[in-house]
Amino acid sequence: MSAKRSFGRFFTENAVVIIFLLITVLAVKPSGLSLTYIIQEMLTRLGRNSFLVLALLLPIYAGMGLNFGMTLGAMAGQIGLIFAINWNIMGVPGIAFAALIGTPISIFMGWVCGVVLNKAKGREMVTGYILAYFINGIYQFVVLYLMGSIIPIRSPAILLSRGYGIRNTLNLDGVRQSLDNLLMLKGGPFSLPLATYLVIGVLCLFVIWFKKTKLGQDMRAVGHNMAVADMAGIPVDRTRIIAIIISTVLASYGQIIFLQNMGNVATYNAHDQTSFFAVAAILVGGASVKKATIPNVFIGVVLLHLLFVVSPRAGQNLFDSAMIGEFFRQFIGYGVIALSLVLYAWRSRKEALRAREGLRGLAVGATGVAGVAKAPAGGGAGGKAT
Amino acid sequence: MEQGTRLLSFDHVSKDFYGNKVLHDVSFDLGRGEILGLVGENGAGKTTLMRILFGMPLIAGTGGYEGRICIDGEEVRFKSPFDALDAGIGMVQQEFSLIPGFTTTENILLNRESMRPSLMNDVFGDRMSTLDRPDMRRRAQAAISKLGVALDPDMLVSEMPVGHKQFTEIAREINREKTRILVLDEPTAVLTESEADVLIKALRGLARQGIAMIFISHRLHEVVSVADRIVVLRDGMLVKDTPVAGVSVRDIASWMVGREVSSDRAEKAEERRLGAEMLSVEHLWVDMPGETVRDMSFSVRQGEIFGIGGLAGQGKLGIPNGIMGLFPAGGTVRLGEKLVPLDNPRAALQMGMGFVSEDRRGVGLLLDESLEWNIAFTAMQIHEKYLLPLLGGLIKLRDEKSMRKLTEEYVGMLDIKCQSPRQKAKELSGGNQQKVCLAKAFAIKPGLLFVSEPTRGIDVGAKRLVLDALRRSNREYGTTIVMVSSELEELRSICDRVAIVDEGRIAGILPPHAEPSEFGLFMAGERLAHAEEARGA
Amino acid sequence: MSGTATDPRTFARRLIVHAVLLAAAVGLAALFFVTGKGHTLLIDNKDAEDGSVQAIDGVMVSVDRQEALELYRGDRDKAVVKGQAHTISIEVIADGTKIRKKIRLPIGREMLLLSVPKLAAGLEPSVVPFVPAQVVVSQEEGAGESSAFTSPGGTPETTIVPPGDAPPPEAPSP
Amino acid sequence: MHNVRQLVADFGWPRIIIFIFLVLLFVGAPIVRVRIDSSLADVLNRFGQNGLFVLAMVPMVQSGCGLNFGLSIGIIAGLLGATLSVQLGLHGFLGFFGALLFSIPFAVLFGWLYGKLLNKVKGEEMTIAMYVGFAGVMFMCIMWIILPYTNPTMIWGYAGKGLRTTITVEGYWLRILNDFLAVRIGEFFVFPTGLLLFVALLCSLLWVFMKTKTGTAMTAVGSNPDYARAAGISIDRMRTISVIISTMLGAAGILVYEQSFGFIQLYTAPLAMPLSAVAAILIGGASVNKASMVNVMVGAFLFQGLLTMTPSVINSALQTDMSEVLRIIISNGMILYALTRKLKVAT
Repeated sequence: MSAKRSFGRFFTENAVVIIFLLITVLAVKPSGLSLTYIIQEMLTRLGRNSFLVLALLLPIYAGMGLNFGMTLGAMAGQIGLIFAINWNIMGVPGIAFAALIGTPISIFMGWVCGVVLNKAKGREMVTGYILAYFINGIYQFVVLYLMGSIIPIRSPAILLSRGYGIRNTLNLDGVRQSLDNLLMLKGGPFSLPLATYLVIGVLCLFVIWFKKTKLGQDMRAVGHNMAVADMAGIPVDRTRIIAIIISTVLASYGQIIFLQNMGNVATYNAHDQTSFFAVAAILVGGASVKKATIPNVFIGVVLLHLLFVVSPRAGQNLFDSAMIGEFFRQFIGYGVIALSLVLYAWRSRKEALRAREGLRGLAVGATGVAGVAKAPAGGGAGGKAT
Repeated sequence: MEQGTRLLSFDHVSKDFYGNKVLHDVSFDLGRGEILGLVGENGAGKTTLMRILFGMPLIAGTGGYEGRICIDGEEVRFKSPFDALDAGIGMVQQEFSLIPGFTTTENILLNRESMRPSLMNDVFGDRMSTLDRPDMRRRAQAAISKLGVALDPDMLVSEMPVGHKQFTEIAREINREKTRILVLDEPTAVLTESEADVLIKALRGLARQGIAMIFISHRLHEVVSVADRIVVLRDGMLVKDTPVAGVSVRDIASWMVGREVSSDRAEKAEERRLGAEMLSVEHLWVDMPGETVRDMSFSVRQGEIFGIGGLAGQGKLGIPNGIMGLFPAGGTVRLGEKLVPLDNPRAALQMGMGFVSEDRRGVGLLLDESLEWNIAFTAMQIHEKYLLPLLGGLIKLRDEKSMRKLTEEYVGMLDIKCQSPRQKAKELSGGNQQKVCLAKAFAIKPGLLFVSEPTRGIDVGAKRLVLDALRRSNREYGTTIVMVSSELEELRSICDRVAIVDEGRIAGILPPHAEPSEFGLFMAGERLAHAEEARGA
Repeated sequence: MSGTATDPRTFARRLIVHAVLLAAAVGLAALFFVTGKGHTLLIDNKDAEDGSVQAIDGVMVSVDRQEALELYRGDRDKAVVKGQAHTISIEVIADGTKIRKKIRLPIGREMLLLSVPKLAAGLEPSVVPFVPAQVVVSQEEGAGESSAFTSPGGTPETTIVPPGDAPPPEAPSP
Repeated sequence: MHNVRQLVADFGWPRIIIFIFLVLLFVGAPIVRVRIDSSLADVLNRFGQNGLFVLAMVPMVQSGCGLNFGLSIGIIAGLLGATLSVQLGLHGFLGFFGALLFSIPFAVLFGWLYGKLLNKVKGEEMTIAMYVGFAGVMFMCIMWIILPYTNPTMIWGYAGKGLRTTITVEGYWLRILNDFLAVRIGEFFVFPTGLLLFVALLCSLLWVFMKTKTGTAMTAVGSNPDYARAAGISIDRMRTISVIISTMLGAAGILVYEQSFGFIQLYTAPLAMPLSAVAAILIGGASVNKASMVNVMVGAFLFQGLLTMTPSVINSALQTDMSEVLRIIISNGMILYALTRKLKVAT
């Protein structure tokens, strides 16, 4: 009975990971891809995507759910890259330059996002999502109309032929994989972009260290219970804004790392799905709206991208249509997000019920007076003895 | 013990809310290391007094207070609770303000953590300091041992028994170096008796270390056993300030409740012919947060007005809410011969029971809709009234005309002051909103009506009207009424019998003309002793 | 090191730290601007217009450690370089003479013309800014002409940046 | 004065700005030589074309489920009906109403499941609705490929299977409602009588429904779920009904849209539609928990007016196509505004 129950609990708590693992394992074989290829892909994609996913951690600690507003940071990163390309700054300096430009922009964006989300407490996720759309409109306005007309752009190669507005695809030749190639570790058939991994490692260390700071502790407190934190004198709104700002800045760096690996940028679309992929990854890794760890990030990136790599091929081989695999992986991505949100909402209701179980029912009928009171009394006495 | 030196003193403190005087000229002192028991009924002014002490914004926002509060002989006027904390006054509240996912240590030191400055401080500010966990543990341990109880500093609060949560709260307050005065508001409310004993011992220990305490509790025997001195408030006035030695629980109870039996009781000497048993409740439990019903049994006779009283949080409100299916409940409830299915509001309504909720704005009204809707809705949904059948009854449309007629009828009958029946409920005053709730309940013509706190927060005139309407409904239509109220006087003035609820159970049922101290004793949790006394007699 | 924000000395120190950091960020940006600046070096093996030098018959030219370019009389090739200081190695194919020269490129000019004969002969200026007769039109011209680029959906109703409409950033790499 | 300020506060600045902006567009149109009559015809046409999507927001808002970001679920049901109708080769009114008939069972089924799901996640409806909608659309993308449709007008020519991304309804039920009793005035203005009649019909049906016993109960659930529960109403049941109605309206909406637009758009096309509808009803003055028929009418008209007028007027004036960006900013800004208003979150 209890074993069954604990298994059931284990399953509901890890349902997303388990279902995902199952689908992926089933799809590996029909894809016909070699293990070497898959492993190399995973190594590349871990470097490419992990930073973005890590950017989601802090808002989760602060109880703000999945930061769909991270797209704002991605846009800031892209603006940084546009300027780096504009001035033809190449290589690692180019990437660093883009990050330096992106930082103040993303700090501002993060502040805007934090203020807006503070006005929509309890609805952070949907609000963040719509905010990303809204800022996307402004981003398009700036990049498509202001750049080249009001904001000086000196490289005609990145402008549309009408004389203003940035082209819809930018070539990142100058910075392409320069971070990855800075320290490329080769071993057998595999190559490992060590520099990128080091950057990700530093970020992980930062997150671990950050959790030990006073600010990190405050963030946890705010995430657990805003009212109590407020009563204890912790500036709740400010702490939440800081969490979002850090997340946004990290997202802008993450997007730069992502794009330097890709080698080109779809100026008006590259950020559309940033939050989707990052959120899907962290959820697949076993995180929930309220709880996430660094291992969740890496497990998630590997699992999600494993499926992304194999599913189009599997679709091609099984159904004779690559599009099926393509749609399938998107279906899975959205489905995973929906499923884990549903499971989370459902589970927290269950938890609330379980927490109140003790108050229900008169345990032992007639002797009720003492019956209910006894249980906690025993616990209290036991505790006293220790 | 080095008692006697005056630490805190209230000096002629008065307070009114919009002309409604809630504290009259209250003066008393608290000495170093003294434990002062502060007792009084709901609404006696305890909470307001503490709010004044802590400088709650609510007080300043409603015109401040008169009189002075002095610490060490110097007047203080705190602008916010944080100022009070800085001055060394700690508060332990009824609800736990702990974070369940944090450990004991983390909760005790919440926002007062030990820190080691890091390099980043100069860049991003003080909050970049890292936590000094070993030191935090040491400080928490110190607070715990000062309290003299066994608490695991590394245990998560969510995994603690209730008693330990309470200790954690207290440890948090005494962790502040400066804390000299501790206010404990019903600290034993959630504790079992053995836990409460441990707590009381711990408090005495703290007092020996020089910490003064204001101990607020309705459990009078605890007050007697822990306090050095007792201050009794009644209707905002200090009625007694006496050392505890030689004072009995019964004395306190009568000071608390004691007032003359209201004069309008005399005319109630009418002959009451009550019918057979109509509602019988056996072993009812209700899971209503803050008003848990543990185990209740009672019965109500046809045509009776049955009163249920007791202090807030003891479970009296849970009774109607549970029977009407609004909160999870269990046990056996019969209406006449029929079993009432619990957890099913519709069935309860269809069986002819009505309910006027204590939560007027939350449950009682559709604030954004018209009075017509508010009054007719339940009757429409339950009895298919005020509907126009169309296409042979396939479609039933709202009959706005008859809804209006109904509303106008009740507006006249209950003297509801409104501009029109179309006015939105939220635009009415509290008293008129309450009348709308009554009208809603009357509109379904219930055989048994539960009324919960019908006069809470409404002015005197409206109070009288509401009570008269209830009495009239009882006398003229024979409606059986179960009335739940915190106002004992009100219950005694209208009810045929009054039950007093304590800790989720019925402490006793008394006729309305019983001695006030009897009611007081039941409220003070003296049920067991009393019951045994009765059994013995 | 320690101290709280309310302490005036700490406050002053933090003001300085902030100022220094801000300056450092700007300085870094400037540094990257210089060190990361990309230049396109057009390498000429032609007679000088003023007739000062003659083109070399056949020569291998390599910039920094990039692959060597083979230039015959009248040829022109290009190399993309990053930063200002570069080493040019010239090897005359006929006699195997090797020449190593260091050059310094001016900031702010992206297209530069390097004359190999001049460099080999040690004549200055061997590097001059290149002024194209016409703006070089890149291969991508026209891609963004239609307004459809903002919205891959096509029809106006479906163009609220459909989340799934655009292919995911990663190309489905086979 | 005070009253005016109150009115403005109730209505909200964003809406007033949008309204003034639209008026300015109409005023400015003749100056940049855009014909008012053809613009007006355009607006009317698109009003009818999209009106039902906006209408579909009403039941769920009224029952407290919030804005239906998962309207795509209903659209999918409509697409199934449409493709089935074309597959069977139904023409004319039979084709259109056949499609409607086919889509209803799907809509009821999907709506019922979707409603059940939303009942489990009270308080988080909007985020989850959005992702359920996305996932549903992606799932149907796979289905459109593998479902055994055979009508050659619908399937890819070269592969011989799988539905096309856009399928023309020409020859089936193109503009069947638009042209019904259409009145032509002058060269450029056509009044799409049938289209508007159909929309008006469904609007009044919903209006009548909201006046029935069930409709009243539904409104009460949205207004104060605790009150409704105390009055013996099953909150979950009312919410499910509202979701089903919303889904059915979404299905009818896409059919109306298709017959006017001329094409059935499959695959990822439904993804973006809910957002426009959400924006429209908010522009019409609805909030996250209160919406009326007036909000639908005003909102659909203002929003579609904006969509029609900005490209033509702004483009002629500035010689550049800013309408797309403006639309994104306005519609999402409106939703953002509504989401950040203070309101009681139903639990």
